[in-house]
Amino acid sequence: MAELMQFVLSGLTVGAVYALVALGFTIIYNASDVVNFAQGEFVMLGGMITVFANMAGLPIPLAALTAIVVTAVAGVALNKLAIEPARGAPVVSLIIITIGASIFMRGLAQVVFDKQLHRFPAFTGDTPIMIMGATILPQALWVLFGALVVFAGLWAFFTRTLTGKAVLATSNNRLAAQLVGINTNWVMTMSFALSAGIGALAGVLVTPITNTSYDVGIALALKGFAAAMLGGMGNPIGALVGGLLLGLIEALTAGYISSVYKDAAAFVVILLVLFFMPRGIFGKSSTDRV
Amino acid sequence: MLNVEGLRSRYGRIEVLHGIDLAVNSGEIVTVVGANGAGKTTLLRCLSGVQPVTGGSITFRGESFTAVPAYRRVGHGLAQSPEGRQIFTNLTVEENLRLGAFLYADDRVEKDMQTAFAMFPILKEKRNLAAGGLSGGQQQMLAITRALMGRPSCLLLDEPSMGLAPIIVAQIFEVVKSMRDLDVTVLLVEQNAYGALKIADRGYVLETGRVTMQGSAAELIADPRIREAYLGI
Amino acid sequence: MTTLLEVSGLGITFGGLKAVQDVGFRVNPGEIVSVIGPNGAGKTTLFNMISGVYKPSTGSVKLDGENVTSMDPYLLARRGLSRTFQNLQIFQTMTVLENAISGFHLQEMGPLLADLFHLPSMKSRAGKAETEARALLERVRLGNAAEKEASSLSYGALKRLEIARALALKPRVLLLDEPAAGCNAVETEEIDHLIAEVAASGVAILLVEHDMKMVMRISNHIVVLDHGEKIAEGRPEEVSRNPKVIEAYLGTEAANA
Amino acid sequence: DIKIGATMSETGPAAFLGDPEAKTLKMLVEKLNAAGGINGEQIELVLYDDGGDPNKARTFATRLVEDDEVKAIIGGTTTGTTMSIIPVAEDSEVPFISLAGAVEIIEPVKEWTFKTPHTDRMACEKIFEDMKARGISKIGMISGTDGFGASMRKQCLGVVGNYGIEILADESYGPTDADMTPQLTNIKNTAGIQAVLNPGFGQGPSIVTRNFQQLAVGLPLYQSHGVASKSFIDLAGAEAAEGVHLPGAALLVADLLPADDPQKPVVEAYTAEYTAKYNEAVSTFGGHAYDAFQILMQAIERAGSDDPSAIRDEIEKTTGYVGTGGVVNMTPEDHLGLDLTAFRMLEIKDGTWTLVE
Amino acid sequence: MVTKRVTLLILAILVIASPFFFPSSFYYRIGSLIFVNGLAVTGLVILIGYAGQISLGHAGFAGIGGYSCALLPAHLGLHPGIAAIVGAILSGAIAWLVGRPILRLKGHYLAIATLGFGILVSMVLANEAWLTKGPDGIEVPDLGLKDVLELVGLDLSNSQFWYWFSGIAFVIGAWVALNLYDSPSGRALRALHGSEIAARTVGIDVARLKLQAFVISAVYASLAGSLLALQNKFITPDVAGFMHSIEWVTMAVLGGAGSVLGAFFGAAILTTLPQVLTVFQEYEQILLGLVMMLCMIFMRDGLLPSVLRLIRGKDK
Ligand SMILES: Nc1ncnc2c1ncn2[C@@H]1O[C@H](COP(=O)(O)OP(=O)(O)OP(=O)(O)O)[C@@H](O)[C@H]1O
Ligand SMILES: Nc1ncnc2c1ncn2[C@@H]1O[C@H](COP(=O)(O)OP(=O)(O)OP(=O)(O)O)[C@@H](O)[C@H]1O
Ligand SMILES: CC(C)C[C@H](N)C(=O)O
Ligand SMILES: [Mg+2]
Ligand SMILES: [Mg+2]
Repeated sequence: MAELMQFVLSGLTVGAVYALVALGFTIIYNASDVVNFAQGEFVMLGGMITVFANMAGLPIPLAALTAIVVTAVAGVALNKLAIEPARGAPVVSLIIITIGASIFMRGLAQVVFDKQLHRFPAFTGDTPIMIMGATILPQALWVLFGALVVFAGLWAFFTRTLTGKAVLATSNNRLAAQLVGINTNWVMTMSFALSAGIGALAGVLVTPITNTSYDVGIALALKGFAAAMLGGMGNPIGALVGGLLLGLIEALTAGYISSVYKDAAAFVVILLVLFFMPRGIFGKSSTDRV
Repeated sequence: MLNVEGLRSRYGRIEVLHGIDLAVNSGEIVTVVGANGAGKTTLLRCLSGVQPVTGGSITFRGESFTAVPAYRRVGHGLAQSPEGRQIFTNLTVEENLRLGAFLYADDRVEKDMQTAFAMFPILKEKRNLAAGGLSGGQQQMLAITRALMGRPSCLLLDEPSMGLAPIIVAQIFEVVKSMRDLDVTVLLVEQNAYGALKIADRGYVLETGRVTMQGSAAELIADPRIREAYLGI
Repeated sequence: MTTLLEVSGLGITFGGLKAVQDVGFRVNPGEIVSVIGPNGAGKTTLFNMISGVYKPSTGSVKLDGENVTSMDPYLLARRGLSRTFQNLQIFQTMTVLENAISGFHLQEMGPLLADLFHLPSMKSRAGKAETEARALLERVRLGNAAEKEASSLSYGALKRLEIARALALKPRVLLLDEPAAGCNAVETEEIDHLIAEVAASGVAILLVEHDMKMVMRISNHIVVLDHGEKIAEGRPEEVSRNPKVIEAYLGTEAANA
Repeated sequence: DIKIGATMSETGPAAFLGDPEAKTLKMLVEKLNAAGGINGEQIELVLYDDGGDPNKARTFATRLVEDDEVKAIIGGTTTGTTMSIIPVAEDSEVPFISLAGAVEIIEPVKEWTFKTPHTDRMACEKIFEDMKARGISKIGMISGTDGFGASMRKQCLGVVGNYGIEILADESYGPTDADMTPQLTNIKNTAGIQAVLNPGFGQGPSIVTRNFQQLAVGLPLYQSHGVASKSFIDLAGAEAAEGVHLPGAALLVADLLPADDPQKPVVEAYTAEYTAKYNEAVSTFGGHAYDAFQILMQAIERAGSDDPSAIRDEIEKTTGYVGTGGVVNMTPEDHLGLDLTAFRMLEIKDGTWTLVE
Repeated sequence: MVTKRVTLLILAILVIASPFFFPSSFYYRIGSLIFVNGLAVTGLVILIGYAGQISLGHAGFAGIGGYSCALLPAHLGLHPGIAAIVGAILSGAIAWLVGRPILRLKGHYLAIATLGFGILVSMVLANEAWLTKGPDGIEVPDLGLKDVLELVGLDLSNSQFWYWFSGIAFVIGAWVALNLYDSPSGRALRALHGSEIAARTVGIDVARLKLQAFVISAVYASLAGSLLALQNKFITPDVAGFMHSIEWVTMAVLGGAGSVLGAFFGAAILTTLPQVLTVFQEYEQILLGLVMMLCMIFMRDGLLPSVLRLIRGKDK
């Protein structure tokens, strides 16, 4: 029992990390259908800027805030300098741009910062919290909490606000969006800022658990992407559930079956789910008719 | 109200509008008639700003519109119901209408929505369903009402009767006619040229990107060339 | 004469909405049967079921006596059923000619290896398809546009291109969903002639169209749907006088026109 | 000028190995040239970053040999990149000194290939020796699935029997994993385990160490030489790292070495120089590059020419070279030349390394 | 669209004439890598450009092809050349098996599924050390063809041999892909790209055709993996890695996903660029990312179509 509990707690810890990254994907995806491969770099920037701002003397909360703001600005820059000029390009071309951007940011981080692994202390210490004979680190709760808050915010944004609808409208039919008076460029800019900011927040929250370095982005983006697809891309609840589920599958596989193939198990589950639900667990089927 | 001078536009290297002159006065209903590929849609796209203009000018209520981005034109009172409907298929009917009034956040939005529902009760029935699931004609109704939600002072309609049942077509023409009383100017592109001319004040004939004829609706309806080429009478 | 297309008891529901209910009729070779009805009556849905795009929850579709209910569209195409779409489905990035040639797919298709290595057998098949496709484009007045990319055509031209592509299959049964939408009176008449010509060659035609003049002119038989149900059927003059039809669909004004 | 080439993983998953290696080489070349070079000639270093990709490493090796026409190659940060450089070096007959761990690199002996780091088998042996001395005979193992972890796991499984030690649990984790508590829970719950060994490098070991503390496993924890840099203690946190044992080179404990230790002056000098120049702590990885460069330079000096085959012969004759990794005595049968004494057993106490007596 | 004949002519000239401009024999290595990548990318052009189906897992097939050349000779004593062919057949068969369920997915969902497949392959290659010797890789025997050529008097260096060998393989691959483009199957693939539903109604067996495209492109990737393994004489699970798949897709899109000539240019740029950028040392990655972005911004449909449009003056 304690054993199972430990696996579950581990799964939630890791799953919350994935969920946070996956949530970051949602906004840009919803605005443009683009899976932003640079999302992982936003997470990296969040962690790395905090580390280095902290080294430069800023206290952690201030450093974290700096990181989030700077990363959001980087997101805006990415949109203004690379995505917007390529307007009208096919979605794959835009995705390649984000891949280029991710290489670029990684390269920049490696020059501006360094190539070492870094970490800063957990927000509220490392004393494990006991739950039914199993333990979880306080920082994991921070991550979980962060994921829930971001989820709630996004959910409200997309279902409750006109701006959220405008974002959805922009990706659904850009031409029509303009015709009803939506400034689609502004929508894109805002989406990139938000996505990047959420990415950076994720970086700040997870670094005490995962460590950070200039190249953590790829792996995080990959897992976040997988989680988002499992849940159903573009849907905040999908990102949350997908992330947690992915973490749980990995942890349970590592615990009960084989630690070597825990990532494999995760992908097998994704393939199985997609086989029966081709648009992920919460994905809505699109309703274009002939 | 709307003044177009020497308007040119192209797709790639091919110019499809070769200098259009056109004027719509306040409160008028003006229709544009032309064969497939004449450039009617392109003209409307230029007016609403989603199609780049390569020459000439567009003036709306005395202001030069030529360089105003599409999304700003709505705020100035220019709304379009585009060809191919262009509804937000993944959003619900109600969300489509709400977005039609994207620029507004007052009580009138709800009122306008009720007006739209009154016009096409089927939309009310389907208000919470994804618009992509609507039938072709229902989507057309949505496209028209969504444009109306933008509180236009000038409405651009691209083949509003397409795919609609005769009974609804008649209704659409009634709606267009009623715009006159609401002081909304209408620029109407219609394949049902006869119906359009019957309710319009004036008309233009577009042939391969040029205005070849213009005049009052009554004149045009009576013109034998038009009767033969477009009305099939 | 044997019935080519026989539809009986067809029905489907979308999330509680009975979009089509218990609809049945027959189409014989050379006959033009029109399906009319208000917007949302279920006409396109009916087409989608007949052509295998949707799987009906009740009823059956028979093609030349064979039960083809819920059969995949490509198999139906092989059995001689072809259609156009209300929402245009054009191969946008291909040229107009290539769009037309794809209609000859079944005729030009051979073993994959022949395609990969351009064996002579493939060349002769493809060459023949191209010749026929060009002739077909002439027939719908798109001969001049053959080498253009399809996305550059106007709406009306695309409609004609779809008809050409559907004709390329040399179908026995042809389903046309609002072929004249977006065409003016004169252009509509051309399409009229085309349809009549095709029917005269022995093809069974099922037509959805809101242009009543056209429907009345060319239909042999009309089926009227409302709210997914068949509310009337018969010869054009019968139907156009049917008060139920006038009320639900035509409106008084149009009925007089 | 004498051209020497290097291809290292300055970026990619092994960047924190390749980075100090490259920095070390650059520093040494600069210094040597400033001091007048070797045999009266300047050294020109051609350095490429293969990003840890074996295919790229192979391309760069080819470029070094065929385009840049270097006289010797240093590099191959990882075993994978090294193995794909070997055929190039052997075919074109250019001496090659690898900086990677696996014993396969020099076993069987390849004519033109040498290496400076201790092999992972030696690390295993050193660890098991220590365990045996502490009376530990049943252990659990958790290794990374990356090249280093997998290779070391294999070597450890191979030699563990020689020490009468039994591995009761054999777990693993991926290179980017963020939580290893399930695996450690399984180890913890395996009856009879007296210690845990974690072969791995990168971020994994620091997380294992933290999770180890989180779960209060309460057994001795052994890390490998893969974590032998100061940053490991920072990442794991001093508290969690307390008491961790690992085999490491003298370099990490320069100041603790007895005054008469032959390595002391060497490691102290390198440490001082490197920290002064780059303002970061030394790691044994940079040390491997240091040793490779020194061995190569001494060979060139002895050969008195830059003829690759003469250089090769002289490298093979390296004896009594005192480096950061130990005292190197190469022979035609041994292209590494280190023995177990080169490793020191270290323990982390109060956030720093201490020597285990 | 550049015609088939012109494309083949350009490619043949490039293969034959380039060596005259090589400053050193190292450039043969780069050339051969371009051809190897070009081959895999040509396969992806069929899948992505013609059929409109994405794959982020094609490196998995390269892994299968590459490891076949290492494992089959070692365990079954097959000649490495035969092993490459067996590997290609194996890849085709696996593609056929996984393609059937996977290809029902669309867009990003297809992307993640193929990505998952690629990762599974690279994981098996890395973790089943008893068979593959694990993450550090395994040696691949010599193809032996070079020695045969030596016997008949053709004495080529290693790099030269592989340049010509992969060059020929690539041109053949390009020829087949171009044949496909302008054939009933190719048209059908492009049709289903445009509208799946319309493709079905004209009689195209969409599921089968997608599967064929997937299998064909898998065979291309597998052969590319084999060529790489054979010329490196060494292979690691990295060939099957996720980044490698992404790299190929990037090449395909960069060149212009619809065209074979584009595949070549995409491969050429992304293969040479890192070599050129080495002079910038630590700024290499920054520049690489920058160049990729700039290419896609200014040549949004890919290099080749954009250049052609420029030449013909048809800006859009
Ligand atoms: N996206 C495009 N690219 C290239 N050419 C185009 C494009 N759209 C339209 N055209 C061409 O521009 C001309 C005018 O087209 P437009 O759509 O404005 O005609 P229209 O009068 O609206 O016709 P319809 O009655 O068929 O809708 C046509 O010759 C058409 O082929
Ligand atoms: N995929 C679907 N999801 C939800 N509802 C659907 C779907 N397809 C059809 N419907 C509903 O079924 C009804 C019939 O639609 P259909 O498109 O068949 O009408 P139609 O007779 O072709 O109308 P029109 O003349 O406007 O084209 C409509 O109310 C429509 O909203
Ligand atoms: C610790 C180091 C010696 C590891 C070595 N570079 C390898 O990856 O094989
Ligand atoms: Mg039009
Ligand atoms: Mg319909």
